[in-house]
Amino acid sequence: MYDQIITARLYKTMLLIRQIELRIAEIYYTDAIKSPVHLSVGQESIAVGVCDALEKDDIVSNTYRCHATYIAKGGNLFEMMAELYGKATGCAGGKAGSMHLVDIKNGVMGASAVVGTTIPVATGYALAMQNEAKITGKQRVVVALCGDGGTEEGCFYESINFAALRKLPIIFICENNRLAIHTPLEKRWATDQLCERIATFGIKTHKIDDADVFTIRDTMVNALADIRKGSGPIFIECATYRWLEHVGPLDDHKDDYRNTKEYQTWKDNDQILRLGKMLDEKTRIQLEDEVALTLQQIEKFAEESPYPAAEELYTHVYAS
Amino acid sequence: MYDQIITARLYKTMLLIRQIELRIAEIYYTDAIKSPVHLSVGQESIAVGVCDALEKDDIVSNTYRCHATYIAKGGNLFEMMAELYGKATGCAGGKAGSMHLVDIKNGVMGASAVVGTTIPVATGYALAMQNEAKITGKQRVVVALCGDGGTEEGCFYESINFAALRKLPIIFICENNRLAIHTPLEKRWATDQLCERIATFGIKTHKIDDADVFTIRDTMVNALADIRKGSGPIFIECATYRWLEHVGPLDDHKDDYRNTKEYQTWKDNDQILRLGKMLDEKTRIQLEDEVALTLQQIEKFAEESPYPAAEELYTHVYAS
Amino acid sequence: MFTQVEKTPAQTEQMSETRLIRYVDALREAFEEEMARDPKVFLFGLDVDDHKGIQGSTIGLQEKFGKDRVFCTPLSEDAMTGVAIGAAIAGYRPIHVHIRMDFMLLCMNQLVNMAAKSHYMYNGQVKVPLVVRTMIGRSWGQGGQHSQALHSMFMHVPGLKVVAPANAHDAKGCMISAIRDNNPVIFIEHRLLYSTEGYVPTKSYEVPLGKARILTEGTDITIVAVSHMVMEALRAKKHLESVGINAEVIDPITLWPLDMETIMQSVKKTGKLLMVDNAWLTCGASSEILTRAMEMCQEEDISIPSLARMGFAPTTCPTTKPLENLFYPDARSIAVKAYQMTQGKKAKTWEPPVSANTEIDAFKGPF
Amino acid sequence: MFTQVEKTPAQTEQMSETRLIRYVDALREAFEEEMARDPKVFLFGLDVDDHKGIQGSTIGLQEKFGKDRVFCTPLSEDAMTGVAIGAAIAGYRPIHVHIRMDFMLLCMNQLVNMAAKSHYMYNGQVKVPLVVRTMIGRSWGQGGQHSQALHSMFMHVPGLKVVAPANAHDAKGCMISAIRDNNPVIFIEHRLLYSTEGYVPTKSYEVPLGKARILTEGTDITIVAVSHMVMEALRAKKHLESVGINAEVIDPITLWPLDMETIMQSVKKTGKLLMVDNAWLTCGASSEILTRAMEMCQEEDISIPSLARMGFAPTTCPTTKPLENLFYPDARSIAVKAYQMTQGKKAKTWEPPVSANTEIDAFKGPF
Ligand SMILES: Cc1ncc(C[n+]2csc(CCOP(=O)(O)OP(=O)(O)O)c2C)c(N)n1
Ligand SMILES: Cc1ncc(C[n+]2csc(CCOP(=O)(O)OP(=O)(O)O)c2C)c(N)n1
Ligand SMILES: [Mg+2]
Ligand SMILES: [Mg+2]
Repeated sequence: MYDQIITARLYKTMLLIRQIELRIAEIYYTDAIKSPVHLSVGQESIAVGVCDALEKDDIVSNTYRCHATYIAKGGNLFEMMAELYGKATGCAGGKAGSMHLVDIKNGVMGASAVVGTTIPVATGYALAMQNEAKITGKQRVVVALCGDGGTEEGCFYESINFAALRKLPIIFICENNRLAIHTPLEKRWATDQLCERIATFGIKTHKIDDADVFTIRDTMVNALADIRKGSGPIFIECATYRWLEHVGPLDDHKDDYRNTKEYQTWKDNDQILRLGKMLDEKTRIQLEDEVALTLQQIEKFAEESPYPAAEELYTHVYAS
Repeated sequence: MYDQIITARLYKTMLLIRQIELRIAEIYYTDAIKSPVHLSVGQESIAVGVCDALEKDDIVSNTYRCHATYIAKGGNLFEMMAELYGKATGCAGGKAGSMHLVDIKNGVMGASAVVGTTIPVATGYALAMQNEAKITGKQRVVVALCGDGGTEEGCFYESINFAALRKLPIIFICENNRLAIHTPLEKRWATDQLCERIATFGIKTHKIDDADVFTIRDTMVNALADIRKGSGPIFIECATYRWLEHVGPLDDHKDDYRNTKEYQTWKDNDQILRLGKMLDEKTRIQLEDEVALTLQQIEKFAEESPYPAAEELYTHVYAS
Repeated sequence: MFTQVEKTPAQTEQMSETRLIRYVDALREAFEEEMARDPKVFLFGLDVDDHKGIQGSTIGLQEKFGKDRVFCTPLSEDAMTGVAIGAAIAGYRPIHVHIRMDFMLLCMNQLVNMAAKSHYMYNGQVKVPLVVRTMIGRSWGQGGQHSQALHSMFMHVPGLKVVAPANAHDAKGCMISAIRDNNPVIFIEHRLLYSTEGYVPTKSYEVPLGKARILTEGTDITIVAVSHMVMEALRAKKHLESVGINAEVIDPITLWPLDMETIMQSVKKTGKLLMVDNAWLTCGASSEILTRAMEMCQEEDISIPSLARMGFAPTTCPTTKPLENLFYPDARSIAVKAYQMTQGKKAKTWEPPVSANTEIDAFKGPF
Repeated sequence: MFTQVEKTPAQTEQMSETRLIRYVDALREAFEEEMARDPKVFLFGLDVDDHKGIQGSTIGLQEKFGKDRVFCTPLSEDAMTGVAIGAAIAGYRPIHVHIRMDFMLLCMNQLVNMAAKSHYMYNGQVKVPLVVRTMIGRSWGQGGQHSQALHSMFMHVPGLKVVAPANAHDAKGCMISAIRDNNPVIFIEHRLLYSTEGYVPTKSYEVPLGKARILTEGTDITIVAVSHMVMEALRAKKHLESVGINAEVIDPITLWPLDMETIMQSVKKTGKLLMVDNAWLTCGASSEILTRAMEMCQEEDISIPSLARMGFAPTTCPTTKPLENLFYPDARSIAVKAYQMTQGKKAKTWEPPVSANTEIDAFKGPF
């Protein structure tokens, strides 16, 4: 069983993600955030289970649904919120928006709005780390996250083959919510044997069906230990469920393209609720207060920050 | 055991391919053929085993190494030779050359010089045939050939998934000569479990290790029967060996990037030699004479044909 | 909603009755009519059969034509484009959809190496009657990877046709022409045009590919505008009217093949050509049109008119609104440029009034 | 072998000693020197470590720098480009090789959506110091899919640099600059240039990106030529000399950013600009250079010079020699065009003598 310290930490980070995203959903109607937002509400345990096991100088690469992992990896929250507001103080000065959160200092290497395309880039980062480790003696690890849809892109297989061939220090994680926008898995995958397939590349795979944050974290801890010893890549498929619409702030279960019973099952399995119950009330309330305070602070920061000046349009087209 | 008629037919077609290609190699130094030639010498049994099982209105799609399949599928030989010579009477009026032989009437849908790229195109052709069969009641089949290198391109997996998902009437064939130009499989594939991997898409697979032309043909006959009944795609991996250099007319074993012992093993296993021995001498000699005569005729035709007129440069840029 | 034109050229030109409908519905009608007419036409791509139906442009089609003719695909742009090409070679007429033009970068190989070349390379033995629908995104933080307009890349390649209709009438008529065309046609839509309304004939009609349209006649300057920039150019014309300048606005509609004749006739009259592209400038449609204008003048030995161009800023598109606004030409910046061109460099500066709320500000998704 | 220049500008410009070496060897030297200098530089791609070593340009490098820094890959252009980008973001300096420019169509997404945009989109937080080597094929039936020159597609996209050196000196110097540059650089080589020789300094040197080179001075017409067309333009200059016409030949070397200043200085002197691209014309480098020339003249209120362009025929490249020959501009057709531009339309026709055997006819592979 996990000790209270870890449980509290996981709880707090999941809650932080949940609350930040629900707040985003809440203020979205004000048009303060002029950006398509792809919320991870309901999927937090993956980001948190994965990132909690990482060190600060390990790296995650993200899809456009990147708030959760950015937060879990320790991305700067003030800069995140300001970025959503399109402010000069944002992590990308307002140029990137919700779909491309980045914080290199804290190991968030960025995110792409084009499905699948960060997978090879993350693989290349892992290649660099493999070489770097030969000099530093320390094997940093890359985590490449993608959705179930992302695994349908050719570059996914190309990256998997290359990573296995060169035994790269990378963990591929598929957040399988069985949806690509509104299209269910059954209309996109010939079979459900993704892990079996990846195993044929000589890659160790794990399939986690219940989104249990402790299982995810444990799997990561073991995977990281193996990889740091040179095992080569590892693949983890995590089942999960997206509570809200694909993009935007709303619950769209009324749209009737998915099963509300499944929704209820996943809600009952909510890892935030679960861990909340595992904590003593005082700790829980304290964490909730901390989260609430952070929320206020980052929102205030975002609101009060200035928009970028006109000349910023022309900066950073080319690196000097 | 195969009867003499089929054996004779397979022998003749393999010999025809071998002799045409060796003749191409022979005359190459004259510069009559101003085109990169990728010869299939040594690999003939795949093209012939595969195509002999097909009907005329079935379709094959090829790589740039396309002479063998073009011939085996019944492509017009005069137009082939004229195409290599760059003549107006060529199958593409001299515009396509050796790497893009085409003969739609005889079910050769073309070939690409960009590795892997015909695989999805063939898949789309199969989609059309699946729909067509709903009207005609006759299920034509597409055969998509590629090399081992071709399976490394992302579009290979994308096509496999889609074909399996929609149960398309297509046979994917990997001609595995374990080389991409000079690079051995070991430097490109993480593991050798291609068939196992394809099987995870719910596709029936066959691995044929000895290039036995009868085995290949039998496998095809069964596969075709299944597909015509709606089984969905089938995958066949055929081991083989390229006797000559990747591109050009020469034997390059002196270049020392591959194993001469392996070469000898494959030469000993030559299916043309083998089938020749299975035929009575009279039949064999008669077939050889027929092949020799064809060779003379097509070469003469190619030589005597005119080059395309200058205005041909501008024809067929757009279809009317 | 934002109605594009008061008196659409469509209305006068077509003999049949018209109705005011949205761009997106005009497209849907084209699919429905052509699929009913020709059983070889089918439509596929990500999301075409979900309840949102590509902003509504494909809604109801699967119900009507079945799952063989209207279906979604896995996320595999490269192979799916090949699939479309293969089906086209086999005699079908696929319409393949990309909800963002940016995603076409994943299937450039199939489009350029296969679709564009098959007919020529096989010396006419093969045809590729394919329509690739693709949408340019803009506004509400679409950002660098959801806002690109890459038509010049396709114009560059012999064998492809490129069309970018800017109103409901042309959307429907061009789509019908594109479906009937025996070549691969890159059909460029714009997210901000979808809800704009225009007069569309009730009867089926083709808008011929390769023919530009003079949207409003004028005598002082020719403004050629592409895709959504047509709306900005028409608004700019209004601004210019208020200072007595009479602009002729031309929509090339088809970007390749280009109808330079219509453009040059206008330029000969006005002596000035301002090309407003909805794309980056370098090696863009704007450089091509200006170069051809110059070449045609040299050919005919007439003096070269005043030529200028506008388009995206030479940067990646930023998400934040204040910078995004600067990234695009707009009615005011177009009007000012046209004003300078007609009044000469020494004319006093002029600031057109701030435009009313447009479809750009109104847009908040869905994406 | 075909030596490109008798007196290379390289020779006079550089202080150090020079030797006559082949283009391909000049490239190899650049890799060797830069890899020795900077441990972050590595080189990878299909076939880089086989016994032919990308026509010799990578031979010996794996032996010298090991398998971590020089290695081949699976046939996965899309992902391998992503891998290069990722390694670059991580602080390495990858050189990725494609033996045909046509294959870059497989990785347009990574180059345009990722490499070109990362620095901007992340507001400077990320850099992508990446060199993508790519080779234009020509002759001996390469055909439609092995002969494309797609530089304009890359010039179109902000964030990429594009360079296409045409001689050994510039090949080495530009490669060194490209490796040291902190941006993604598309480095365009040409198969027919590999065996041409030029004078190359013994000491390391950079040829700055973004600077054009006047190859031969002249007074009557400015000919700007790209990549292999530089050789044709230099041969055309000889033809023109025989009829008393003195052409100034300029190699832009870097196609983006473009050095229009050098070009315009020449055009102001000669009053005539003939742009000979090694590519299709539509939306090409030729339209961009002509448009900019025109814009700069308008800007400075000087009359617009005579402007013209040549390039690939607007077709797919056919394989058969007689048609392939017509597909490309050559020394004679360039000379004739320049002659017409200088002598006026009414000048009597002139047929330059048939050229001697060139590197084009000599080429028979290896491919
Ligand atoms: C290459 C590409 N194709 C299509 C899209 C449009 N699109 C955006 S998100 C999405 C669904 C992706 O599903 P998945 O990878 O499972 O991620 P999820 O949204 O479920 O987290 C699609 C199709 C895109 N952004 N990029
Ligand atoms: C997309 C692409 N990448 C690289 C090449 C260069 N190339 C030509 S043939 C070849 C090897 C292909 O190997 P394989 O698919 O096994 O076919 P084989 O030549 O063995 O028949 C390569 C890499 C190419 N033509 N296309
Ligand atoms: Mg999903
Ligand atoms: Mg092979």
